[in-house]
Amino acid sequence: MSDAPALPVLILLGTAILAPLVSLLLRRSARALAVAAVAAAASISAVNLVRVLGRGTLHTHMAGWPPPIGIEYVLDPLAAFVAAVINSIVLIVLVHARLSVDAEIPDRSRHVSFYALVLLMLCGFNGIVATGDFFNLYVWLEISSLSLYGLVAAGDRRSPVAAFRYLIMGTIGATFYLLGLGFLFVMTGSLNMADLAAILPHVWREPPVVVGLVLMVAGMSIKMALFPLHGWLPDAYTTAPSSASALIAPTGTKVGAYVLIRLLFFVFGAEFAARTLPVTSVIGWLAAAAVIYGSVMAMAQKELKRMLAFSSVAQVGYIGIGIGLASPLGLIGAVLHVLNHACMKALLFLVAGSFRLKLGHSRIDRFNAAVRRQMPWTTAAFAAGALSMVGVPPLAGFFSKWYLALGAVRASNWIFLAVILVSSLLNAVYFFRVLERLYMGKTGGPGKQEGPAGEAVEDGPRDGEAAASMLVPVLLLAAALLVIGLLNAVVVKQVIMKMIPQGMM
Amino acid sequence: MTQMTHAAGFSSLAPLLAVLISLAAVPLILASARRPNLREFWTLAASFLKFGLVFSLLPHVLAGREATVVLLEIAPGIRLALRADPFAVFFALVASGLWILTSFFSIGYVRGLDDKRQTRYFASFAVCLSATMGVAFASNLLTFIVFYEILTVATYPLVIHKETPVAIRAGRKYLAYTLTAGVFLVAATVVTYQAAGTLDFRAGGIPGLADVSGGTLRALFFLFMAGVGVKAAIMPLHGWLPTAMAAPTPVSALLHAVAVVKSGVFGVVRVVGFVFGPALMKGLGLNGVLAVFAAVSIIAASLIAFRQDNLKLRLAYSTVGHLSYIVLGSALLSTGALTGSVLHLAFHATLKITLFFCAGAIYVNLHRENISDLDGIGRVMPWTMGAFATAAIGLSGVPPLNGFVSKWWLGWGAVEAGNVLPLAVLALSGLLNAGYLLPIVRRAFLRPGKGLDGKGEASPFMVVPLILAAVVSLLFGLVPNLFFRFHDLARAVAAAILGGEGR
Amino acid sequence: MREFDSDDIVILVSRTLSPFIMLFALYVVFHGHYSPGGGFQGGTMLAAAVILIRLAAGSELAHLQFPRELGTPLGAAGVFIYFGTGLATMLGGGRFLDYAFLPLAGTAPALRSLGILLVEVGVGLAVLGILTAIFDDLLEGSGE
Amino acid sequence: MKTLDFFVGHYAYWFVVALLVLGLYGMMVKRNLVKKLIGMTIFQVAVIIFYIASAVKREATIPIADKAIGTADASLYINPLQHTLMLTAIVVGVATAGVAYALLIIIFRRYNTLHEPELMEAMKREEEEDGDE
Repeated sequence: MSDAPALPVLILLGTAILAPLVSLLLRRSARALAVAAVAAAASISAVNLVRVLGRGTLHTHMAGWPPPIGIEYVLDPLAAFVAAVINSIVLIVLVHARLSVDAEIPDRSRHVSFYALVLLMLCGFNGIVATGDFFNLYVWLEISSLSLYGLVAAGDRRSPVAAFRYLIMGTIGATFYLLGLGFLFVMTGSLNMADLAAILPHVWREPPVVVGLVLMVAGMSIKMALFPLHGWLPDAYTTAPSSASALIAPTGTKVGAYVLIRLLFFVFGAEFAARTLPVTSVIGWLAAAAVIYGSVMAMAQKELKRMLAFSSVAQVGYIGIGIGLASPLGLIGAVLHVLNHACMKALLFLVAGSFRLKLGHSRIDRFNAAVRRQMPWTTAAFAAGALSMVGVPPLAGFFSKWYLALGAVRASNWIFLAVILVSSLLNAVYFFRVLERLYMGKTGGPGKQEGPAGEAVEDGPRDGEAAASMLVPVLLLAAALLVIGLLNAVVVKQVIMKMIPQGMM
Repeated sequence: MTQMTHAAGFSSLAPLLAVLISLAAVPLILASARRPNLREFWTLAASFLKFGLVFSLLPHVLAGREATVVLLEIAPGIRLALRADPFAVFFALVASGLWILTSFFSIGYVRGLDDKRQTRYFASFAVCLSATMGVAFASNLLTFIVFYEILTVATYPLVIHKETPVAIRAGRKYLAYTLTAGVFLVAATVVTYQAAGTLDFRAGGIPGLADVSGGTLRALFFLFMAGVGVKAAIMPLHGWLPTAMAAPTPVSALLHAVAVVKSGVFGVVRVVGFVFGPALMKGLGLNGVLAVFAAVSIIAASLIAFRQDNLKLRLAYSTVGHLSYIVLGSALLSTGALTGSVLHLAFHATLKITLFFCAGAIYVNLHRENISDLDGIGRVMPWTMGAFATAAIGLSGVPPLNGFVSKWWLGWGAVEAGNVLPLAVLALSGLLNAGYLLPIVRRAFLRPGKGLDGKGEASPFMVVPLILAAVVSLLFGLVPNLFFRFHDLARAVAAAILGGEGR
Repeated sequence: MREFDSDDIVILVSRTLSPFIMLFALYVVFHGHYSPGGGFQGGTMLAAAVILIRLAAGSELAHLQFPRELGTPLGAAGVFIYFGTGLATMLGGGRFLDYAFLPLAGTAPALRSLGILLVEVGVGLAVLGILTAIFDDLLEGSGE
Repeated sequence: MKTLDFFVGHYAYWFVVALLVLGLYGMMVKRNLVKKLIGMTIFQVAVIIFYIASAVKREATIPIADKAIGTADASLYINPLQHTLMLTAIVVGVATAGVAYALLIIIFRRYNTLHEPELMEAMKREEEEDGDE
């Protein structure tokens, strides 16, 4: 299939458009459509990943126009990997989403648009990952962002305000990116990534190029919520519907990170980004700050989703540190952490969703042993995810830290090493705080009260373990953490090693 | 899930099985939560099987053949691998052997208190043992870390078993100490990997480290010590151990006298002998530093032990002291000292477990924890207190008990190393040991007791194991090489560390 | 809504204007592929024509001309025409939107011209539908 | 003199810079959400103008094939690419604005204010209600 790289995008886009039309005829079809489309996209991107690893980078020229005139879609190992991760995670989350969405978005007529937005968001992500053209990337970026705003706004009473903040910040980011791209375009006359990579070395000491790079990096840092530009994230993740935050948290920031990696290491090249103009080291230090700040803030939170949101800020920091190291080991750590964190955060947010559905709240101070007795498996999965976040081997979380630590030592950057290691202690503090409550919290009242305002948790079974459709994805992810942890060498050697660009060695 | 390499025939799988067997028992234990007898049967079956497997490795190591299992590659260039060298087998034998006794004892204990959470208790116990085996057999630092961390996490439920506020606080403290230690260990490992390019333990030290600057190596060594020293309870890193006595007595007995703390000192010896190696240690004068820390811990811990009225706390501090014996021995780096420290790893285990068993029996039977309440219990619980007395004498290092043997070698090693100070330390601490343990015996037998009418011995489930433990201690005192050739193993380890491989 | 005083003159003027605007809009749409103009601009004009009536005559009347329920589906349909064209070319064996492969009779240039025309029409409908929908949604419920 | 040329010659860019600053100011400083939104739109428009300005050529006409000029010399037409790009950017901007206004309407219906301090106040009150419910 010559269009393979673009295929997931097209499928998702088509379904997103079809969903409203179809659901005019048969109600309730939206979710089925969405799951089917995402499943298709996930399987295609998996196949693509295999093909890319086997046969090398895939290209397709939109409408048959060759680049640099036409828009080119490129799947190199990095893109294929990220696409595969995002699509499969979203698939898992969508399976879990049904009950939670029914409960948290009482107005059934809005479900159609919810699922359509999910499809659009994922379509945008796939576009960002697959495209070989920077302006096209901007368009996809905005498509995904707009649907993200919509998804966030579908949450509880306060969500629209969070969504609006997110929108303002996100637009600033995107516009910065566009402005920077303008500078590059003026200097090089091209928007195609490969083309730019070829032209830039001749002009990259020109001030406009430098300004352009800085602006683009700043813009994407906002999108990936790199400290101190993370302001929009906690409120957005907290107030969004649980399944929406479980969709956004693992994927959204990762895409931003992907664009940064693409821009810095594949277009400008590590040589330039790290030595000539030390953008990466700035990113690295901000990320280190993010790790500490996020973890510390997470300790202070009383609400599970909010805690997870701040821990996301910290986890993005890990990826940032990997980028900041600008070395193969750093890249390995960053990319592996994209995978690990996607699994962990999806798992944790899904559990938070199950709690919200079952208990009507996800407030840490209200957890107690009754919760565990009521839903032992879900809680066990949460424990697995927490341990992985803390970085207990052989769970996945340990190994991304392992590679990052190796990279930090090789760069003999002891502060990064300290940050990476200390942060896992901080994680331990705030996760064991929750686990302690879940396993030994004195069972005062029953484990369930009515939920916060704006949530109708009445419908859906209230007692007993979560329904299979919510339990299976959670357990699946928990198992994935162990498997990835044990087989991370395979991932690293078979996949990530292949995506280390020339000139980084 | 993994590709095995059948390097040395069947026996190469034995270490892996030894690790997995108790792990395999966990689901069975959980499944049979409703039927206690079946559940305990699984535990016992697992413990016996495990012991058998480890024992089957003994002849190989004595013949100088080291069984190895290479599991999957856990990170590029680093394999998750198990290797049954003499030291590993030695430690594994001690741990798995004493697990059998502890299992019996635990049954008596938890049933005696008809505890609510027995299933979780036995399950976590099994996991801990698996992790301990893993620590013992780990053939490189990363594997070591993996099991070390698992051990940390798996012990947590046991520490907070009672779920009282005290226990929960103890659990927090325990995690705070051990997780931090784990972080230091990871840091040290990362640095080592960068410096040496390999993480495989190598008797006599990892060669690649030789050409690293002294400063880095010193820093590295302290990172390592911070990592393994916590579980080894070297002062000032011992704080968690007394607090962790909030755990049920069998847990204190096996984990805080054998498995956990011993995997700490095991780690110390591994680092000293198999990562740095004698040459580097002496070259950088690190062994001196270590020895000082150890000596201070020995004396200080013994002194503190005097002030404890709670029996378990006193035993805990005595454990701190005796762990430092082993550290001291490894720091002296002479044949005798190493032999002594390795032997002490086993012999202190048998003695201390006896004492903890006694404490447990007393607690279950009379619900007494404080030494001041123990007057006259020797009359109602003669067997128990007899065992207690035996072990107490042994810990003070009096012949013919095994405590004497290891201590003798330690002292001899000190002389070998041409250093008399350790000798003095050992002698003094011997006196102190006698000083804080024997009075308990005197109270028990010579003082008149109150409110003991109609009380008898604890259930045989508990008494038999503790008597067995005492007897074993005595036998080893008479014939150190009995059954397990502990003595030869220890010599082999010492020779390996000091003289490179073999010999 | 805010109570609406409809002014006869305004209604008259806008009623007369609206069809011409639409006509010109269609012209723009259909010229998109070889002169200034195209779906976006034309669609916007169409929407302007519709919204003009809404402003002049108020929602109740205006919805006789263009019911608000039509907005979103029309938009989706428009995008789908665009998307369907692309799909058709793929079915025709080409790349997405590679008009030369439209499964119709005709030379490649003719097909290209036809394809882009289809796309322009789709885009035009989409813009019309969506802009009107946005206008309606923003207006809806203000006041009451 | 030269500096004057520099300033005058790049007037379009100074204009862009001014707009950018204006937009950022609006987004950051203004307390009213609608004003923030207006600032955002100005910000986007500034970038659009920047692109368009970069497309201009001296003595060049709009990029539509003209028989009289012919297509031999591209320098006689201004660069069409920026215009097409910005067409897309405009659409994106419109969509963003649409979503933003929709959000604002929801917010206004729920809290009856778009003034940020009051909004914070109202939300804080809700927070507390949730807290002790």
